[in-house]
Amino acid sequence: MKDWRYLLAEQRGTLLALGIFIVMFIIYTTNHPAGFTANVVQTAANKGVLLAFVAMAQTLVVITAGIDLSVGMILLLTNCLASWLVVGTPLETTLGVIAVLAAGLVCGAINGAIVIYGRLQPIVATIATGAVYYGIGLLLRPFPGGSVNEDLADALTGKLFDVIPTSLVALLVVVLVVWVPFSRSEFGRAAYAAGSSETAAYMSGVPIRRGKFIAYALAGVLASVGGLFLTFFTYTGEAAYASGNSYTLFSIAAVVLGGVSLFGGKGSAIGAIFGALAFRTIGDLLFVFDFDPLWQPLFQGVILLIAVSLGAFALFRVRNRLEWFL
Amino acid sequence: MDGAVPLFRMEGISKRYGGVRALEKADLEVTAGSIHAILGENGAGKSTLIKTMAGVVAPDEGRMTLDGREVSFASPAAANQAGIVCIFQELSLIPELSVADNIVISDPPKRFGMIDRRAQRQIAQEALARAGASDIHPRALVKDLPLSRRQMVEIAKALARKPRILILDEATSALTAADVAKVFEVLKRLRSEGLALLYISHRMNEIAELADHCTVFRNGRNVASYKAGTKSDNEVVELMIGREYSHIFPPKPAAAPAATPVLEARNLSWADRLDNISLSVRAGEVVGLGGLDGQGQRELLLAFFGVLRGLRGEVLIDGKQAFISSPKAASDDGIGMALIPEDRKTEGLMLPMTVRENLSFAALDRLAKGGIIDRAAEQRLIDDMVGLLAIKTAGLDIPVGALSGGNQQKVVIAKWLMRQPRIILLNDPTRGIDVGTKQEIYQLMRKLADQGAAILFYSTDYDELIGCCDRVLVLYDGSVKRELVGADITEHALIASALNIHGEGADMKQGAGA
Amino acid sequence: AGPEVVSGPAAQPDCFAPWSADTKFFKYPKKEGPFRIAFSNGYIANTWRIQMVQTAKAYAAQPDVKAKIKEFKVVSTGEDVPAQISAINNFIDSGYDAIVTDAQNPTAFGPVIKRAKEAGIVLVAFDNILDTKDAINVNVDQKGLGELWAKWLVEKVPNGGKILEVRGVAGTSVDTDRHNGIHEVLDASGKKWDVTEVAGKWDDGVAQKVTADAIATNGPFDGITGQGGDTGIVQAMIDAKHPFVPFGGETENGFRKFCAQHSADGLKCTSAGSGPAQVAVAIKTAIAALEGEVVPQEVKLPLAIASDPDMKEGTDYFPKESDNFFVGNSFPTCGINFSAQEIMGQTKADQ
Amino acid sequence: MSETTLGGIAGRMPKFIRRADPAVLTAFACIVILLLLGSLYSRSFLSPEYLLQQLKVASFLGVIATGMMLVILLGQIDLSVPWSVAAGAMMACAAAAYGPVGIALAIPFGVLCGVAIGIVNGIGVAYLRIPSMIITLATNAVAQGLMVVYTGGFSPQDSATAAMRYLATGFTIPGVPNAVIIWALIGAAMVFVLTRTSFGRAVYGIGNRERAAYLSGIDTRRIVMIAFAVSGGLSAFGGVLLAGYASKAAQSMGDAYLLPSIAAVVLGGTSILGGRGSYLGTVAGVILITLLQSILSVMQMPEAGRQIIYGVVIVAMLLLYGRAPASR
Ligand SMILES: Nc1ncnc2c1ncn2[C@@H]1O[C@H](COP(=O)(O)OP(=O)(O)OP(=O)(O)O)[C@@H](O)[C@H]1O
Ligand SMILES: Nc1ncnc2c1ncn2[C@@H]1O[C@H](COP(=O)(O)OP(=O)(O)OP(=O)(O)O)[C@@H](O)[C@H]1O
Ligand SMILES: O[C@@H]1[C@@H](O)[C@H](O)OC[C@H]1O
Ligand SMILES: [Mg+2]
Ligand SMILES: [Mg+2]
Repeated sequence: MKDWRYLLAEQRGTLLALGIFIVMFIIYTTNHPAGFTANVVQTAANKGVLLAFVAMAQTLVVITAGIDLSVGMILLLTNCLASWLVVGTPLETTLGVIAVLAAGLVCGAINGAIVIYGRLQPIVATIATGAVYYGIGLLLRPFPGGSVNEDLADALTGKLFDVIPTSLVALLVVVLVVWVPFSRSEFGRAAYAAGSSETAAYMSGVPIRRGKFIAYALAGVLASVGGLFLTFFTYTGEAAYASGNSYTLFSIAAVVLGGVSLFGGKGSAIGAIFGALAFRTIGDLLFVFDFDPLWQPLFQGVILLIAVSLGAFALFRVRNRLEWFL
Repeated sequence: MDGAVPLFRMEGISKRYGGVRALEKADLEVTAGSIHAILGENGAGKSTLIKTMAGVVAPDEGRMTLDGREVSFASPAAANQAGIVCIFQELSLIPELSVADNIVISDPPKRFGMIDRRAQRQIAQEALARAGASDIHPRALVKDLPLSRRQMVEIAKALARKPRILILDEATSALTAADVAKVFEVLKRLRSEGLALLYISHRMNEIAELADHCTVFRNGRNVASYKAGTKSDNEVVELMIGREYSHIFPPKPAAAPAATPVLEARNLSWADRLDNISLSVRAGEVVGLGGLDGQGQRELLLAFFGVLRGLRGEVLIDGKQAFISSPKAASDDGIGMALIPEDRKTEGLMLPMTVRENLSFAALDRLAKGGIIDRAAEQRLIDDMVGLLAIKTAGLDIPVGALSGGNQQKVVIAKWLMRQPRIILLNDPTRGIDVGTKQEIYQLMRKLADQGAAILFYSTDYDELIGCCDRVLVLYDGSVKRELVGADITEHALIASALNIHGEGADMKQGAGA
Repeated sequence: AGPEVVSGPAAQPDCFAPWSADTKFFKYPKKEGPFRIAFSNGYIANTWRIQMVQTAKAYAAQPDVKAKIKEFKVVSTGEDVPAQISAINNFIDSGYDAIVTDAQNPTAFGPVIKRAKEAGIVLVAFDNILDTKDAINVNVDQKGLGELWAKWLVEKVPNGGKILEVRGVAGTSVDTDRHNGIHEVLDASGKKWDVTEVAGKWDDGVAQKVTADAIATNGPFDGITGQGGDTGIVQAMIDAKHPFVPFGGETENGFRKFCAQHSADGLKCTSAGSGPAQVAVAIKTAIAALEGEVVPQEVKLPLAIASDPDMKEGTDYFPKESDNFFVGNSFPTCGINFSAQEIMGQTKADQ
Repeated sequence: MSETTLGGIAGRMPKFIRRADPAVLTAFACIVILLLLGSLYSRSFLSPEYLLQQLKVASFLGVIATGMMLVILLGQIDLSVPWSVAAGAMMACAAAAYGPVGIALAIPFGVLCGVAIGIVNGIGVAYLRIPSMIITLATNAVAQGLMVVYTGGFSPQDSATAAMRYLATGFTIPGVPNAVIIWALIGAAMVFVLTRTSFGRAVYGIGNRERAAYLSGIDTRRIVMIAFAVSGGLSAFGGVLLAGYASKAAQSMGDAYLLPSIAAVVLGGTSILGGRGSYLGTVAGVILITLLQSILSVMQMPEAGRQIIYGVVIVAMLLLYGRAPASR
């Protein structure tokens, strides 16, 4: 029958996010003094990719109908760790990268274990673990500093063939290596199933716990990829509390803009990536429009408010009021 | 039992939930190649029994053997592995996933460690075909399907697991006659293929048609086990409810009252689901809504109750045009409407809240002065209702979710009666409810009508429509195709008009669902 | 395309004072004005920063400065370091002549500094400065500030004793520098000090709360030093009926009001800090550099100090004004003489 | 069907068993343990001055958490707390600049600003069906923007009025800080609303199953809207008290209240999914969080260690009593 219709329906959230992003990005680049140049794209990409990783991490957890309020802190912690470990010879650097990813994995796994086996509500559990991760980050970097293998950092934040931002390529690789296999695996499906209806999934013999656990653990890994990129981008580690919190909150905004349902079971990390890029472009718009600096926070707030309200227009098409309630 | 070795045996199984004894030393034997029906009133322990079999519930005591070897299942997955597959009473489909995803959910086909979506679709299509539901698109999301289609998906899903023992716990409660027929064919075929089937239903005619062997449960024990056909319906019912049973439907009054209609619709249309519906219900009248499931009956009730937007046509209350924009407006004093919704668990009740809180929930505005609840008045009214409906509960301050289905349904009805509604809309109120409770509900309906209520009653059960209604309107594709009055309400007439045979094409296929 | 390293002194030696004897001096190739100057701020939602941004605008609007500036663009990016890095990158790509920044992180801007240097753009950091020798830094001496407060306590509490140290935001260099300054001086004094440290986060409410806790459990104290939120600290002392003791703190007007009011009761204060008007010095430095003048790589600003008994109503504190602004807002040696009221009030009149 | 029918059975179970929530009891037990542990470090942890001081400081969080709890009971969340608090404080102080009338109306005006933020949240959640987690995030950003513009453009007065100071730090009853009395009053009102009014019932009903509540003739959107407005108002009122306490308003004063208010509500046994929880639990949660923060601060634990212990203790306490029931 009309397969493409089903396909379209499945991808609607992602496509909407893509649409919002493209419109915003066009507005941005056409008004940018330097125009649509490789440099401008690279700058935007480096900044956007960071949030995209964190948003992907958040997506995995949100799909299970959970939420991870510690992603930002895992980002900070792994950033601090990377600023110690990702240095030296190529071999040392490689080991360092592995160690950082492993740390992210451990953080995510702890979250997962507490939520799944400890049966705690994810919001508070991750508020608490977030404090712990931040504390460890602060132990590692009481004040900003450290360094990173600059060759690797430059390579990953630079441009491929002088045009394509390497960070975007890295993002693509992570999507292919982490997201695609996960979402198509039995465990990924279990994560979706658990998020959509945990009882039904349990009754159907779905490996819910493992699915959810893997989602949380991979979220930790993705956040640590974000932490690595933060290090590549800044050459340092810093345990900046406010910044960790804002990454967490931004990741939620990105996920929602990306069409991932906070109620679980629905959405894709690809959507969340575009959500993240769109969200970042809101900030960029400040640059091209001449706003009084005092008005800038308000402008950003209002754009965010409008963006999150966009989805509400679908509401006017709802003819059966019961559909308001899920 | 025919001397055959039982495939599966349960002995002395007990399960308690707090103070409730769901199962008390229950026994059961299941043989390959036969259909075993389990009967019992609501809360008798049927679901608990099969949940134990299926690894959902851990029994407190007792043993289970499969092929003579003792087994215990840590999870539904483990039971599946052993070949026991269950279609649960509460559907176990995942709403946000596609039909195909759902069908293969427990053991998806894989390629390179990832789910092979092509193979999955293949499997799904085959399973749907076997279940007689090839009209369902494997890519459709389950949440977009109506309840009857979901039950078909559930059956397909069970078949895809290639079970040795297949359990159906009220798996047909929302199905239309046509679907039931298809499912029965499938079940009979499975029996001939050597499967053991366990079948739970409150519909006696289904059991009569299908079962080889029957076991009756009461209060968590199996009270009788007999070969199908060896007991009369009345005997079975008496076994179930533990008392004598007769006259399931109350007598109807001789003549319909001739007052002006309390509720009237003129040319009501909505989206593509309701098409020019006109009807009227008078005080003292029970008007039935018939037809195949999904022909707009539910939408019609929701339309009256102020839930639907963009309604065209007129709704009149006491002959005056009314604009009802919300359930609140519908239930306000001037109109006095009540709706017993389709799904008591998500629409009728707040399961974790207490019986008390649920009972008074729809009448808070009446029980409160200046927003403060008059607790004495609340208690009085609740006592009245609990008495009137004979609600069986361990107390008013336990969660309503701990009541059995029938009693939950009574709570839903009671909570609306607390407002003394003049117009009562009932959306299939007896689904999955045992005969004893059904009878009480029928009597209540008639009593309310006699006291002057106007009742609009949708049911998927033709017997009910015949037994309870003064008139029946048969809906087809969103419009009223036929009105049956008094003695004209026969099973034949209902089915014929439900399939729209009187009008045009005689061999209408029932495929409106997907 | 970086600057030439030359020998001092700087063009306006009173204002552009080198940090230390071995501070290098820069001479950038002279450019023709008027200039396009960009300002990248990070966080904006506190009074200090708002006062700072207003000062920047007011300074850029002064006729003599305005004549030299073709465009003055300000972007505040919030707490997120990468966003600020990107903003500066964008400024670089858009060809601004000079970029002034209050940086969210001292060590994160390495790549940006490199790019700015290659593009021949003058980069000036102030307040939260950059950890580099390749851009210009303008700042007060944070460690010196800690030393100043500690010296005050050593002097006023001559026999040593119990000190409450209310610190700032953990992990920032400002907090660390000030803390180190305090402890070096205390240790060097040879007296016995028992220091209770709490984190006040430069916020009155937080500082007040932790002070109240500390007084209840570890008090009373013989002296107090606070990095910020000092109004709250004094308030907590009053609420707990803690005796007034010598205090080394920041330049909040509210704090100074308390100091003046309770000086006779023993609240002997020294008040010094980093004025938001450093932004004006930073812009001034950027313009000087663009005009080819010699400037030090690190500019050390004088602390705006007011100590008991010399706090003067109307210059050092303003009883009728808000508690919430930082009084030290002028740098006379640089010809920058905005008063905080002027800055915050001026725009009020404009609206 | 024939046995125990009928309703009068309600009275049979002793009331205290039905009412006493194990989570609340454990939370209070944890408070006692914390105090005992603290007293090992310093005797003053058990002194009346210290305890009153803690209660006073707790009352700010208590007022804010009251609003948060209402919203959480609905199954929603309010992330606009930080700038609702700041806006309440700043606007109350700002109003005081406008003569005696301004001074008189300062507190209600501040609270009203919070209510306004709450109403925007409420419209978003109830009428536009935007998930609360995201709409409140957005209004928080907008409120922040407005405050920055206002401060920079108008340099509003930011010192607290005498009335605000009196509410936060004065004494009407000797020995009991006014802030504590205010919290007690607000708490009592909340308990009354939740248990005795139709509004309270509706809140629990919506939190459990909004669809069923709607079909029961509840104007669910109005209730949700009111709950958010109340939450905004209480946040702002918390800000007013804080400003009174610190005698001035500041931009960032609300930042420190978002996560603790959520944690306090949940530590008190309220389900983050809505529909379940008692106010007494929130009281316990608020005191727990306040004490924990205070003890860690006084022990001069470096920030890093403090964060780690804070997190670990919260997880540990929740594992002790905040676990969801096992699935079978
Ligand atoms: N999870 C549970 N918690 C508390 N009580 C339960 C639970 N499950 C079942 N019960 C109780 O156990 C008893 C048996 O329930 P069960 O579901 O087995 O009945 P049933 O025969 O399937 O009824 P129905 O025909 O209504 O489906 C009932 O009294 C029910 O209230
Ligand atoms: N998780 C649970 N917690 C508490 N009670 C439960 C739970 N699960 C099931 N029950 C109760 O167990 C009983 C049996 O449930 P089940 O859904 O099988 O039958 P039912 O309630 O009679 O429904 P129906 O009338 O649709 O057959 C019901 O009283 C149900 O509310
Ligand atoms: O220098 C600090 C400034 O960066 C911050 O914004 O406010 C407090 C100041 O001490
Ligand atoms: Mg059952
Ligand atoms: Mg049932």
